[in-house]
Amino acid sequence: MSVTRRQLLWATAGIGTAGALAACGSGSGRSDSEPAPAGSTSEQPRSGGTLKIGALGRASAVTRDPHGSQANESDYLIISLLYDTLAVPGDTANTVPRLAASWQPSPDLKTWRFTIADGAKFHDGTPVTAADVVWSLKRLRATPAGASRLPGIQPSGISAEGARTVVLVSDYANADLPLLTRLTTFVLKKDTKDDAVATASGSGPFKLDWFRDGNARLVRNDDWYGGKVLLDAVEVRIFESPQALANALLAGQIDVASNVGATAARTAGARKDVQVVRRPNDLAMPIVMRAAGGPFADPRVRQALRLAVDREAMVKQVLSGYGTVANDVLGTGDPAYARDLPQRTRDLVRARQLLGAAGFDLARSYDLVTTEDIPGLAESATLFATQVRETGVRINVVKQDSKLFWDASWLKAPLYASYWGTNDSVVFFASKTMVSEAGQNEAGWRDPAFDAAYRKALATADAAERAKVLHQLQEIEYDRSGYLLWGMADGIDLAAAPVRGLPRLPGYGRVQLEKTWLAR
Amino acid sequence: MTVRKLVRTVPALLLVLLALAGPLLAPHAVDQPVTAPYATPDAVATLGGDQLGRDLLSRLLSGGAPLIATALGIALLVTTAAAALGILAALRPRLGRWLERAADLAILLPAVLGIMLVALAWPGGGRLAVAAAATVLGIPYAVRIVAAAAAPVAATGYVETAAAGGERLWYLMVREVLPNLRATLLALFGLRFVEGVYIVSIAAFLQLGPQPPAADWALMIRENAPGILLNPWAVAAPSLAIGLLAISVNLAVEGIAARPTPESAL
Amino acid sequence: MSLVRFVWPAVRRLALLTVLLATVFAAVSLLPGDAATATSERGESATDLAARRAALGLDRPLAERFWDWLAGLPTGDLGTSAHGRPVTALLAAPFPNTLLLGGLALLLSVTGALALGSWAALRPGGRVDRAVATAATAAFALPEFVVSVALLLVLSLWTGWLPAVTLTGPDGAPASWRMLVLPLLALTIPQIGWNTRIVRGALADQASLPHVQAAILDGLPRHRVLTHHVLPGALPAIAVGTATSAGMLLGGAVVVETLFNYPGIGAVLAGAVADRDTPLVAGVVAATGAAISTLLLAADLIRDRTLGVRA
Amino acid sequence: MTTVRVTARVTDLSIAISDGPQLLTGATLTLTPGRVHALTGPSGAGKTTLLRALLGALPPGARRTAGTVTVLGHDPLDLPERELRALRRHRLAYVGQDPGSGLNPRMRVGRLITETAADPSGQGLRDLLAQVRLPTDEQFERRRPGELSGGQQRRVALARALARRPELLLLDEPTAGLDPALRDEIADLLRELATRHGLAVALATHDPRLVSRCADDVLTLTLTPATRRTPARAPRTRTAPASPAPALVTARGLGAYVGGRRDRRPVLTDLDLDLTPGTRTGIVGASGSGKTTLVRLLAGLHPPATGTLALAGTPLAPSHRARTREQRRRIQLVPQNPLGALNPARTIGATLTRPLRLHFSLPQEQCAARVAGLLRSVGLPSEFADRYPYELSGGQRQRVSIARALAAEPDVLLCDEVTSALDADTATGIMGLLSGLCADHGLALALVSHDLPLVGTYADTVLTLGGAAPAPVELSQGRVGPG
Repeated sequence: MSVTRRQLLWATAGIGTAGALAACGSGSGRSDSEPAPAGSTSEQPRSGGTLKIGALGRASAVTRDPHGSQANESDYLIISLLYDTLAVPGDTANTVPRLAASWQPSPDLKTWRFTIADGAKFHDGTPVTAADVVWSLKRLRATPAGASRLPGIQPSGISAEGARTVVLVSDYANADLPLLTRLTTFVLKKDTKDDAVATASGSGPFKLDWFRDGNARLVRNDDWYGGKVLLDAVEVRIFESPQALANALLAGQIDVASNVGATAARTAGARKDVQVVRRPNDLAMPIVMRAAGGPFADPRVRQALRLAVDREAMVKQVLSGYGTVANDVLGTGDPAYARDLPQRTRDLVRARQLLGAAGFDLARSYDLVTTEDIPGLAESATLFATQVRETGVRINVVKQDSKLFWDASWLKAPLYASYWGTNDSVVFFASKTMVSEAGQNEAGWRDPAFDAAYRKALATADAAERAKVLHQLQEIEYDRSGYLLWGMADGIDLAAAPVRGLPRLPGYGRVQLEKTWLAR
Repeated sequence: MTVRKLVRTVPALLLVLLALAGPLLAPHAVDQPVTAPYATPDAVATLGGDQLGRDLLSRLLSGGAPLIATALGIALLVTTAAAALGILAALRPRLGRWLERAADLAILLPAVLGIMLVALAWPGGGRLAVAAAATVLGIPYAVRIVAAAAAPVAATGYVETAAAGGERLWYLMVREVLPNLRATLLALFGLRFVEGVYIVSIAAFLQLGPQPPAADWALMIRENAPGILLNPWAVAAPSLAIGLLAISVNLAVEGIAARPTPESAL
Repeated sequence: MSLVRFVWPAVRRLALLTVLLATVFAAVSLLPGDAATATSERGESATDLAARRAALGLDRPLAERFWDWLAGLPTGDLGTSAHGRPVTALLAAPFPNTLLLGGLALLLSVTGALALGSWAALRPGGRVDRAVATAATAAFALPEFVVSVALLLVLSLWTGWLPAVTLTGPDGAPASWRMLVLPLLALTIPQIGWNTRIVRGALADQASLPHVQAAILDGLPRHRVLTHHVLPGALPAIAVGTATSAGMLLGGAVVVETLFNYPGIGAVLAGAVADRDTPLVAGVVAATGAAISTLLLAADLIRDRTLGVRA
Repeated sequence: MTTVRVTARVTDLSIAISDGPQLLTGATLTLTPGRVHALTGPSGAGKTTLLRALLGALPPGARRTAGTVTVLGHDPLDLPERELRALRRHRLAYVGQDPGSGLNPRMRVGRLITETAADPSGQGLRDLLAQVRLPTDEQFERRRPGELSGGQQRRVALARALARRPELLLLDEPTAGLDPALRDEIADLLRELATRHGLAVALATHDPRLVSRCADDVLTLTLTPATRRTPARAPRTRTAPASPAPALVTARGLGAYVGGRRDRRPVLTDLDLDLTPGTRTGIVGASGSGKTTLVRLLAGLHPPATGTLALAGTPLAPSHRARTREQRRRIQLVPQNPLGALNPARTIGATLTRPLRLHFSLPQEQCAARVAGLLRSVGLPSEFADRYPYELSGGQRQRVSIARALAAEPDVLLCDEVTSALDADTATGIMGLLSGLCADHGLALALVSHDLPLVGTYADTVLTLGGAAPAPVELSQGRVGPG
C-alpha cells in the first residue's frame, strides 16, 4: 500500500540469458524529446556545476547496501554513481564494458573470462583486483535474491585467474551471459565488514560527500578510469510522491525529475523552459490470464480478450499518448523482436465468436486484481474492464494493497494486471516468466514447443540461426501465451533547460550521468 | 420550529437532494471515457475530463451520495454510541473513569494509524472498512464531550430525586438526562459528519476506502491531483462540493440546535 | 504545586502510553502478511523468505518481541526496522522535523483560534460571529490535501514566491526556513478551524456565568469583560480541547509531508505500515505518543491550576 | 418646585415576558439622594425586575408594556449602548441577589475593588475596605472570593459597587442568608452611606428587620391577581394514629465524609436519629455541619462511612439503588436548590404525573385531576401544569418540587431548606400544609433549615449538628436566640 509512489521492483532487472538490446532508437524511430535542446549537437560540452536530480523513494525503505534489495529508485541511483558494475546497458550495443574491459566465452558457451579495465582504482586510490570482484560477486550471490540475480551461476563457479581476470562458469550454455553482469554486480573492496558497507569506497564516477535519510551529495571522481566526468557534483533528493517530484522541477528547485510519469510530462509540456525526455519501451503493464486453469485456460478465450481490447484507446487514455502500441509479445526493445507479426487490432465480432465456441460463461462476473504501485496500472485495469464489457464479459476491478497483491494474487489469480519495470530481451522474459520451470511464471503457462524453442535459442552461438529460432519462439508466444500486452509506456524524465547529455536508455540505463553536463 | 430555523436547514437539504438525484442527472456514464485525460472543459464534458478522460460532471453528480451516506452513517453511529456511553459515564462515575481512560488511549493513537490498522485488517477493505475505522476512532473522543456535558445535568436535583424516587437507570438516561443534551448532541452530530468526510478523504489519500472506478468526491480529489494544472476543475469541483457540504450541514445543525438560553452579549 | 500532584498524572500518562504501544504491536501483527513478505523482492524463494523471517525475529511469539522492544525503550534503542536499519537512526532527523512543524502549527493555530474566537465572541450572533463560524467549519472540513494543493498552486507554482518542496541539508533539517512556510500553512489552516470552534464554545459557556453578567452590569467595556472575566475562566477548557486535537496534526502531517516532500515522521509512518514494519511503527507511535502525552499533561496541569483556584 | 434633586423616577411601569407571564404591573417610585427606599412584597411580585429596569437590563425576552423610567435624566430602557455603559460604569451601581457568584473567582479582593474604582490607589482601596468594615491588611487584599465567608463576599461586592462613587445604589436582597448581627451591620452601613455621601439607595428585601432599621420609604409590590393564591390546607381522610407509634426511620451510629480523595473530611460522626410518624424534626447547624449530607444519606444519595439505617424495623440499604421501589416511594426528598429541582425539558404537569404513574400506575385521565389537586395544595393555580420551569420564580418552583414529593404519598418527607426562596407568608402556608399532613397522615417530616425562627415555631424536636452548636432554641414561637 504505497502512497502514489512508483515502486519499481528493480529485482526484475535480473539479466535475461540471451538476446541483445539494440539501441533504444529501434521501434518507433529516434526517441524525440520535445522540445529538442537548441543546437545540442553544436554546443561544446562544458564541465562544472552541480546537477540536482530528484528520484522516487520511501524514507522508511532507505538502504545503503549495494547488494541489498533497493526498493527505492533514489537508493539505486546513488549506488550506481558510487560503485561500478562489470558491464552496463549501452545505447549502441547491448552490453557496454565498464569495470570489465572485455570478455571471451569458451567454445561450449559455459565459461566466460572477464578482464578488468586497466587503471581502475577505488576512491581511496587502491587498484581494483580480481579478488575484489570475486568477493563482491560471491557476496551478491549469497543474498536471498542471489539465485534470481545470477541465474545458472553457482557460488563455486566464480573464481579469479591472476590479478586481472575473473572466470564465471554457467550450469548451461548461455550465449548472453555478460547480460547478467550489467545491473547488480557492484564491486567493493575485499572483506568489507557488513556495517562498513555503507561508507565503503567504490570505483564509480562520483565520490560520496554526505548521505542523510535518502538524500545525498556526490562529488566528481577526477581520476576515474572510464573517462572525464563533466559535472562537479550531483545532489540526489528522495521524493515520496511523483507529484512532489514534478512540482519541485516546475518550481526550479531541482534540475532533473527522474521517472515522473505521463501526467507530469503533460503538465510540463506547456512550459517552454522544461525539456520532456521520453525513453520508449520503458514499462510494460500486461494483463495476465492464467493458462494453467480457471476460466481463461482455453486459448480461444485468451485470444478473444486480446481481440476485445482497444490498444490505441488504452495508450491514449492511460498513458496520455506517451507510449507505443504492443502486440502481446514481451521484449519490444529487443532487435530480435518479431516486428513482422501482424499487429492485432480490435475485432469484437471475432471475439464473440471465439467466446461462443469456447462456451465461456457470460452470466457471472470475473475479478481483475490490480494494485496502485505504478501510476496508470489501476487506470489500465479499469479501462480494460470497460472495453471488454462490450463483448459481454463482465469484469470487476479489485484493487488490493501492494503487500496483499504480491502475497495472494501474483502468480495465483486467474486474471490480474502485472508490470515489468525494465525492458530486456525476448529471451529474458521467456526465461523469467514463460518457460514452464520459470521462477515467476505469472500465467502458469506450460507449452512444450515453447520450452524446446527456448532451449535451442540458448544453445546456438550463430547469430542468424538464433534469430530464426527466436522468431519461432515469439510466434508461439503471440498465439498462445497468457499475456495480453496492449502497449509499452515511455519512461519520462523532466529536465531544466540547461541540462544536456541525459541518458536516453529505458529501464535502469537512466542512471548513467557521467556524460551529463550543464550549459549554464 | 421557527421559520428562521427552517431557513438555515434549506442549503443542506438542497445539497443532499442534489446528491441523491445526481446519478439521474448525469449526462454520461460514470466509468465511460468521453474525452482526453484531464481535458479542459468543452462541449462534451462541461467540466472537462478526469484522469482517465471520464466526464467530470457526471462523476461529480454521482460521487456525492456515497460520501454523504458514509459520513451520515459514521455521524449517526458515533453520536448514538457516544450519547449512551457519555450519559452512562455521567450517571455511574466509576464506569465513567474507565471510559475516560479509554478516551485518553484513543486520543494518543494517531487517527491516521488507526485508519490504516482497521482498514487493512478489514477483509476486502473498501468503504465499510473506513466507516468502521472512523466510528471506532470517533467514539472515545465524542464520549468525552457528552460525558462533560452530561455531568452537570446528572448532578442536578431533579435527576437525583428521580433516582432516589425509584426510577431505573435507562429511564434516568433517556427521559431525564437525554432531553437536556439536545444542543450538545446535535452539535456533536454536525461535527462528526464533517469529521467523517475528513476521514474518508485521508483514507482515500492512503488508498484505503472507496475503490476505483467508484465515483466518490474524496477519491476523485486524490485521483485527479496530478493533473491539477491541466484541468483545475478535476480537483476544484469535488473540493468545493465537500466544502459546501460541510458548511451547509453545520449551518443546519446549528439552526436546529439553537442554544437553549440565547447567548448573552458581552 | 506539590511534586506529588505532578508525578501521579505523569505516571498515569506513561502507563497509558505503554498500553497503547502494546495495542499497536498487536494490531500491526494482525494485518495480513508480515515484515518479511512485505520487504521481499519478487523473485525470492520460500526458503529464503523463511530465513529472513527468522533473521527479523518474526518467528518469536508477539509478547516476547514486544517485551524485548519495550526493554530497549528507556535506553533509547527502538529496535531495528525491517530494512535492517536501527529505528532510532531512522527517526533521528524526521522526528524533530515533524515536532518543529507540528509545534509551530499548534502554536499558530491556538493563537489564531484565540484571536478569532474572542473576536467572534464579542458580539454573539453578529456578522463577525457567523462569518468566523462558517470559515472555521470550511477550514476543518476541507481535507489537508486540498488545502495543500491550493496553497502550492497559489503561493508557489503560479507566483513563485515560495519553494514548492522542502529540500534537506546534510543535517537532515530543511535547508531554508522558506521551505517551512507552505507545509506549516497547510497544516495550520484545518487546525485553526477546529481550535476556533473549541475556543468559541468555551467562551460561550463562560459568558453565561453570573460573575460575567455582573461585570457587564458594572458597565465595563466589552473587550475588558472578555479579557479579564471570560477568557481566564475558559482557559482550562481551551487547553484540554486544543491538546486533545493535537493528535489530528499527525494525520495532517502524513498528507502534507508526502505532498511537500517534507522530511518528517508522517511519511515514515505511512511507509512503515505498508512494510508491516512493527518496530518502526511502534517507534513512531512511541515518539508521537510521548509528545502528545506531554501536551495533555501540560493541559491537565493548566486545568488543575485554574480550577484549583476556584472556591 | 421641590428643591430636592430627583435621582430616579418610575411611573406606572409594567413589564411582561412576550406572550408570557406579567412580571411587574403599575410600579411608581421616586429616588432622591440621601434616602433609602425599600421594595418589599411576596416573591414573584417583581422586586428584582423593577431594580433591573432602573439598570436598563431586563431579563431576556421581557419588555416594557407601559409606564416610564428616568434615571439621572436618561431613560435606561432605550438609551444607546455606549451611554448606558457609561451610566452603569460611573453613576449607577448594582449588587445582585447572590454576590458570592457575582465576584470573579480568579480575581483577588484588591483587584476586584480597584477594577471599577474612581481612585484605584492603595489608600483609596483601604478607605473602601474600612468603609464596609472589612480588614484592611495586605494579607486580606490578596485573598480570592473563594476564601471568604458569605458575609465577607457580600461586603466586598458592596465595596466594589461603592468604588466608582455612584449617585444611585441598587441592592437586591442585601441581607439574605446572613445571621442577624451581620444584617444589622449592613443596615447601619447603608443608612450611613445614604446620609453621609448623599447616595440614593434602593433595595429589594423581604426582611422586615432591615426595612425597619434603615429604610426611609417603602414600596410594597403586590402579586398580580393571576399569581395570588393562599395555600389551602389539603383535606385528606386518612386517620393519624393517636399514640406515638414506633419510630419509622431509625439510624444508629451514622458517620459520613465529604470531599474528594484529596480533601476528605468527616462531617457526621456516630449520630443516632429517630423519625417517628406524625412528628416534625428540625435539623439545624452552621453551614458545612452536615445538614444536607444527613438528609442525602437518609435518601440513599450519599454513602455512609459507618452506621446502620432501618425503615419501619426492616434494615434499609445505604444506597438508593439497592432499595426496593416501595422503600424509595416511602422516603421522598425535596432538594435544596429550587433552580435545579425541576427538569427544564418537561412541563410541570409531566413532572407531577410521573410519580403517579410510576408508583400507582394511575390511568392517564385521573392524573390530570390529581395534579391539579397537588398544585392547589401548595398554593399554585392548576394552569401551571402546562408551563415550563423557566417560566416560574424560585419560590414557585420550590412549591412544585414539594408537590412532586407529596404525589408519591410518602411516609417520610426530607425537606432541605424548602423555605429559603419563599417569602414569609408563603413559607407559613407551606409549613402549615406539611404540619397538617404530619398530623392527619402520620407523615414523618425532617426539616433542614438555617432559619431558626421557622424551626422554632414548627419543629417538635430539634437535632443540632456540628461542633459550635447555636444556643438551644426555645420551642415556643416568637423568641429568637442569638444567631
